Amino acid sequence: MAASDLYQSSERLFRRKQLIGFAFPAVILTYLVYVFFAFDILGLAERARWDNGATLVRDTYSYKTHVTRDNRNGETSIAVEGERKGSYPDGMVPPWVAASGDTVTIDLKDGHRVTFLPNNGLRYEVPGFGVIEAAIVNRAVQTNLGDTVPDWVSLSRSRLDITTDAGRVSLTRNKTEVFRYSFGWELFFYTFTSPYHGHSLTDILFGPQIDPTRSNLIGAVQDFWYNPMWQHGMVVWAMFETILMAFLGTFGAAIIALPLGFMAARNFNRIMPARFAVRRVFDFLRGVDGLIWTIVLSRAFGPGPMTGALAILLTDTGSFGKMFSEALENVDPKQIDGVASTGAKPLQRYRFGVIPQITPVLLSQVLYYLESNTRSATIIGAITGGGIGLLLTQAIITQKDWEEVSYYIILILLMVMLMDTVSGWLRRKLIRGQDA
Amino acid sequence: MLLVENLTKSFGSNTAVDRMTFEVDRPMMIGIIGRSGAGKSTFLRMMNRMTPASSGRLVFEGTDVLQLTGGGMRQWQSQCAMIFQQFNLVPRMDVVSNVLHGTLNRRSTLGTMFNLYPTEDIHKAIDILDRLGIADHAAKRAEALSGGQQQRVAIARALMQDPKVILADEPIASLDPMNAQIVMDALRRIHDEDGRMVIANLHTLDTARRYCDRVIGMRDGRIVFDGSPAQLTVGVARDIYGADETFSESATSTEIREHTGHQARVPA
Amino acid sequence: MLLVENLTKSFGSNTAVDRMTFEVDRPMMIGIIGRSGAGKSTFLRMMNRMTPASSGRLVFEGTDVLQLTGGGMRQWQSQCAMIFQQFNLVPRMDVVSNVLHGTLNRRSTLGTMFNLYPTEDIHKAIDILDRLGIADHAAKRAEALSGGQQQRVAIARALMQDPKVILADEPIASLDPMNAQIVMDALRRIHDEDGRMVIANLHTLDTARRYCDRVIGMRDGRIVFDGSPAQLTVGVARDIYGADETFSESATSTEIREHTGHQARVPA
Amino acid sequence: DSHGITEFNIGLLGGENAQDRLNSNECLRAYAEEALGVPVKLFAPADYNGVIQGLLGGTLQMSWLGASSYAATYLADPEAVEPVLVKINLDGSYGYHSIGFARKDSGITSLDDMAGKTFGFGDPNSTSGYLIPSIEIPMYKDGITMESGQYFGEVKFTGGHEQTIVAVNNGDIDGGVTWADGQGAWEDGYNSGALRKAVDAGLIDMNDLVEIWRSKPIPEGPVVLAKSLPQDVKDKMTALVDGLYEADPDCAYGVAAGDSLGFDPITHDAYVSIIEARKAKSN
Amino acid sequence: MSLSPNPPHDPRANYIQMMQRKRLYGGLTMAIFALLLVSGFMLANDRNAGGFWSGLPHVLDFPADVWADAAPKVDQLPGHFLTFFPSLLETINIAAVSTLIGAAIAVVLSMLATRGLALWPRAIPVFRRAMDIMRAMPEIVIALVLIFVLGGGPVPAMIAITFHTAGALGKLFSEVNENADLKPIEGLQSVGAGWVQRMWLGVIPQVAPNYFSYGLLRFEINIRASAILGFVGAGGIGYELKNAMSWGLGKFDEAAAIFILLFLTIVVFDQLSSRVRQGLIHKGGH
Ligand SMILES: Nc1ncnc2c1ncn2[C@@H]1O[C@H](COP(=O)(O)OP(=O)(O)OP(=O)(O)O)[C@@H](O)[C@H]1O
Ligand SMILES: Nc1ncnc2c1ncn2[C@@H]1O[C@H](COP(=O)(O)OP(=O)(O)OP(=O)(O)O)[C@@H](O)[C@H]1O
Ligand SMILES: [Mg+2]
Ligand SMILES: [Mg+2]
Ligand SMILES: O=P([O-])([O-])[O-]
Repeated sequence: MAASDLYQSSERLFRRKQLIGFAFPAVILTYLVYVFFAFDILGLAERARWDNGATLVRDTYSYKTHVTRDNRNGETSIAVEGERKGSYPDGMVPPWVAASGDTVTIDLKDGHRVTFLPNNGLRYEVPGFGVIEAAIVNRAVQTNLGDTVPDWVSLSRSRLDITTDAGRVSLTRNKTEVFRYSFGWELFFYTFTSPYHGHSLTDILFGPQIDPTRSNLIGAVQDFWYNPMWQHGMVVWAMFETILMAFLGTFGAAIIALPLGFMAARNFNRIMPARFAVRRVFDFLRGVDGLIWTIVLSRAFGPGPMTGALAILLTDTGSFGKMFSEALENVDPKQIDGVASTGAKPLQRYRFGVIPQITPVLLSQVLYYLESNTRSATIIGAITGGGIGLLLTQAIITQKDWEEVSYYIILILLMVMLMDTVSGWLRRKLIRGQDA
Repeated sequence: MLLVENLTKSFGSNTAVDRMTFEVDRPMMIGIIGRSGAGKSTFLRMMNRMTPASSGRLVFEGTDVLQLTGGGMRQWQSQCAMIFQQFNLVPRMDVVSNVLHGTLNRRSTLGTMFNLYPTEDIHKAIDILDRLGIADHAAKRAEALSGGQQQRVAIARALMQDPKVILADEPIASLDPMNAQIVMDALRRIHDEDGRMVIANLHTLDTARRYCDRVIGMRDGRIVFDGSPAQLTVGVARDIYGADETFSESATSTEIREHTGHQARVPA
Repeated sequence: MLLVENLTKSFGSNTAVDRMTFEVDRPMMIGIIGRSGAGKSTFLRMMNRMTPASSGRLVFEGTDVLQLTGGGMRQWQSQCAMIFQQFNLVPRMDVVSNVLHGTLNRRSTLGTMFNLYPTEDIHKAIDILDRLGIADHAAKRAEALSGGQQQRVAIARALMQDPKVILADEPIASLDPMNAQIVMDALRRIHDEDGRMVIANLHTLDTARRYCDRVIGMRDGRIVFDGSPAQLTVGVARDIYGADETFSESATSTEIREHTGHQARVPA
Repeated sequence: DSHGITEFNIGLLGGENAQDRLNSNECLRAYAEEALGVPVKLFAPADYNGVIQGLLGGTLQMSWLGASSYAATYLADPEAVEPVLVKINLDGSYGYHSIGFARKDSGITSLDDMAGKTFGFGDPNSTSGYLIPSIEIPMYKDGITMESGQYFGEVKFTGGHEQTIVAVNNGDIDGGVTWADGQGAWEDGYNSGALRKAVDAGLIDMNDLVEIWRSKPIPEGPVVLAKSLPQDVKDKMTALVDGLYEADPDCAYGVAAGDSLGFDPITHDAYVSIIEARKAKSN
Repeated sequence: MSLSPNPPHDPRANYIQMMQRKRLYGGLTMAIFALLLVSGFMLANDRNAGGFWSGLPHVLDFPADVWADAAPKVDQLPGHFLTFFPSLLETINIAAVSTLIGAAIAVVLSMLATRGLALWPRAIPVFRRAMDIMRAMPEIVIALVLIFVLGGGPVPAMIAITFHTAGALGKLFSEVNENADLKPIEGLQSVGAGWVQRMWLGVIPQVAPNYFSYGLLRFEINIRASAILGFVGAGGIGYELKNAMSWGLGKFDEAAAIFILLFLTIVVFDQLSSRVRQGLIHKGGH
């Protein structure tokens, strides 16, 4: 070939490669642009509520304590997160609250100070701004702000809302409320109702008996387990239920799918229509997602972990059935021949000619699914009413207990990673050391 | 004791074994030779009932084994052990378990499902392994053994069946010359000591000549030679293999002779 | 122009290259010999900066290349082409693309990702392939070529870098004698015609003697010989290889002589 | 005394954190176990439908439903459950309202301004979040329908009361409906209802929102029992819940989700109109 | 003739001993497993509202209800198909975009996490952990949190699935990378090619078929995931299905139509991807 021909053919080659090189990303880019508009990403950026995001993030590492004065009877109550379960018992106040007569002073951080004055009055010293005074006069909110209301204050006839970096204050006819933010997950170990609240671990383990009716260890564990705010006991049960669903579903499916896999494998079932039927059953079980199975089954079995486990079982029977039958179609016929030549009965042929060959493959697939089903069980639990998934989705949907949400997320991550580790360990252990 | 009569096997239009007929009156060691595709394997598989015959009879001690079905057929299989070129063991199971597979036909299905074998069977299996010189490997997985060792495990499994006939389909084709000799010696010894009939497909003439009492040559499914090893001249061999004058036996020899230079040429 | 001074490389407690020192004043073809593990590859990899040196200096035209980092280092790599025993081409890509990889350092990352090479580069690549006699294979995938052809593609890639130095790590060890000769001839021609310095690790003495202007012998990481090919006597070779009297050069020769019987013994 | 039953399962309708729901009703569970002498369990499915399916399948024996959820159960199987009790508000009534609302800064003050805008329902099985507004809003004036792209630009389900409130507050949707008792001050989010909870949680500032529509009173949903239960079980459970407010006000607070005057008897007849409404909305 | 360092004493006793030990361990493992399975089953049964055995005869009640409601309205099915097709498209789009972007992230992550390829070898454990966490995170968690910030619609689902996909594919890709031949990469390194060039020209051509095959499998999984996320408010066909299913009697015809649409989609993509993967594997030769 002449050099000029070579030049030309190479240039052609590169033009083609460049074309492909550009066409491929171009197609993807075009698609992404289409989706960009179909999903209205621009509008999304406008709609996104970053302040919600900030609330969420702040809530995950901090908690707020509500100091509330009922403006009808003048009584003041203090409660963590404003929940009954987090109420300070009578006579107990946090160190940043000082009460004298009708006046209650609340020390928010950084020099912010709120005072509940008599006659439903309110005084808020904002460093660098001044003092805001407000009161309910003639069933309406009156303030000293005049016409220049800063944008961190929301004011109407019946409501005043002040939001600063240090906290939040709101005043209405019915009540005056101050929210003070603090770092951490308060009452994570004990609520105020527990005698162990405020005691250190060494106190509990080595100190004098705190609750006369119970030994320290038992009492401390009990009160932690039944902590009414965090309900650790229920959470642990929920995690256990989730793992249980995954475990029962995965292994139940494996046990059912094994014989069905034989029926769907070309080399073990010569009857084409039967094979076809079994395969379509697998496709159906798999195609109807676990979530839909959950709904279908919840009529017959009601809410609970069994329903979730059965839903996983049905879907995975489909997946395993397909995988097992493929594995079976790849078995080495020599081993079966070898066993068959001794006059072994059909079951014995399967037991010794087939099972030892496919166990490593099957086991590794099943164990791999165990981990992924822990995730599925979390989702399925959110629908059928069981497990950590329900707790999580509910906590998210009510959109206030973000610290619980992060607690659950951390637990779920740990749970899934644990299952991943366990299944990986079992996979290595069993497949190496396992003998038929 | 064995009568093969007009035994035929067709795969579609292709006749793999064509009216094969011969008779054996006492346990002996028979070698079947013939080039690839001649029908050697098909014959053994028909005899072991792994492949159904198209027509003909195969009478062993008065019974037409081709007529057997179900349990009867499996019982015949257990009396007629098979040894394969690729050993066909269960590689992930230990050697003794593989040998014990030889007893499957005699034992209840349920017991064997859980690997429950009588202790005397286990002892017997180990004794057989000992006899074949591989008792030390008893607890290893079959896949951990060399080819020659695996083939001896396969022979042990066959012996475990306590068979009247041992069929061996190119038992040494996957082995190096050293192991080939060990395996063939073992088969011969079994014949000599236990008096079992051995029928072996072989792809090397000298092996057939050296180890067999009778040699059957096949070509295109038909028997073209049937006689003693001594009658197996180079001319006859050329006939069987359809080879021309360039045919030289040594090209396929597996025997370990003094002039080791040939070893490198042994087909793998 | 090249000064290597106390160049040392340790892997843990194992010193692969030990205070290596030599100087080269003009472009020449240098062969490095020594037995396996002597540190030949490690030296070349340090020179090309693929393996970091432990200590010492390696000054080329006034710059200590061991001090270069980032872009400067990559630029040095582009001036100091490397040819590997296993060719190290991208097997699924066509030959011209592989040759054009020699220009990667000069071109923008994005452009190269979309195969945007200047036309003159493409022409130059073809010219180089033509010079090495494999222009006809330009459009084929590298993996479709024979070993010798692949090595010539690797040389073409090196030439495409327009390097001042070509390092070749046992460039002919994977090749049959016929191809080995073609490849060594090509390297020598490049040296002669373009005046590039060539440093080649070689495992055969006669190759070193025949093609190199200077031979460096290494043993256990140290230089134990440095001289002209003529000085490389059998005694010296025995020293380098730590061999005893049974050492015979012809056992490792790759030269194609009349008595072709030796060919079969060329190490693979 | 096992009454011929071996267990008793109570379903808890959504709307609150599952954990809190289980917790608030724990006392009821304990009382029921004591009264019936069989194990009693609480179940808190994620949505209204979970409880409905449980009642229909007979795996749940008792629940406090919404009116529309009761209608759904009744329509699917009239023999499944019977209403026995209803919660009484502090003022003695047993109704509440569906409240339409929007952001104040959107300039929307009534349904008239919602033309072409996005409107949000809650759960399809909610009375106030879907059924009643879907019927009453089209009666507001001629030309309003609840089909996307007709009067409203888009009509969608947010999934629940809380989600509707957040969606309106975020501006995801322009207006939505949720429930409130309609008593007390708007700024507080009324005395009770989903708005109040959101205010209490610090999620919204009522000053940012306006009411744009309000339904006629909606009957509070019934506490239902499985019809198949033995009569004495029904009687015992009815008496238990009926007397809960008197016996243990704290427990009643938890079970009734806030201050109330406890529970009073009610019958199927109170929900006939809701059932008709639901039938009208089916295909 | 044994050359083993510890000469055999009695092969019989040895073997029987080993067999008994193995049988004991095997039996113990099986017993523990069976015990776990049975007790787990009983526990789940106990904590469920309805029992397994009492529920079994009623398994078909729900489908029967759906059938009874939908069968008479079968003529409306084509209309429903048309109505819900845009939602289906949205679901598929979510899956496709998250697979594309997730795979792109996974490619980079996996290379950063593979020995021999990594740009910063010391940071390999960091990237590995990161992928583990991304993979462990169920999509629903991220989606729900994002819905709070971004509002409902496809984007939270897309981000959630992308995140999980990046982790899941990253792990698989890095397994593929481990088997990549390092020689071409060294070759490229020797000419002074940068990291991106080495990866793009040296690694990608080797691993692309395997990447593609795993990517397709993920796409199929992601279609399900995006349908499921619709259940919690992330739009698409799942949202429609949940609404129709929740309403129950009276709208089961819609539920059936949506279900058929979704089911067919899943099956079609499932078959398609397994065909293409088969082809890839056979063509690729490994
Ligand atoms: N299962 C089968 N289906 C179709 N044809 C077959 C089958 N088994 C064997 N054959 C054919 O039957 C003929 C005889 O085959 P057989 O395996 O018996 O030959 P062989 O003598 O054992 O050859 P080799 O030395 O290669 O093992 C061949 O033509 C073969 O192609
Ligand atoms: N990456 C590495 N890590 C640890 N030790 C290494 C490494 N690379 C090389 N070595 C050691 O350094 C010494 C020199 O190796 P090198 O590859 O340079 O020898 P060589 O002369 O090229 O030998 P060969 O002819 O086998 O290629 C050897 O002992 C080798 O084991
Ligand atoms: Mg054969
Ligand atoms: Mg080397
Ligand atoms: O049925 P609701 O309680 O949501 O109105």
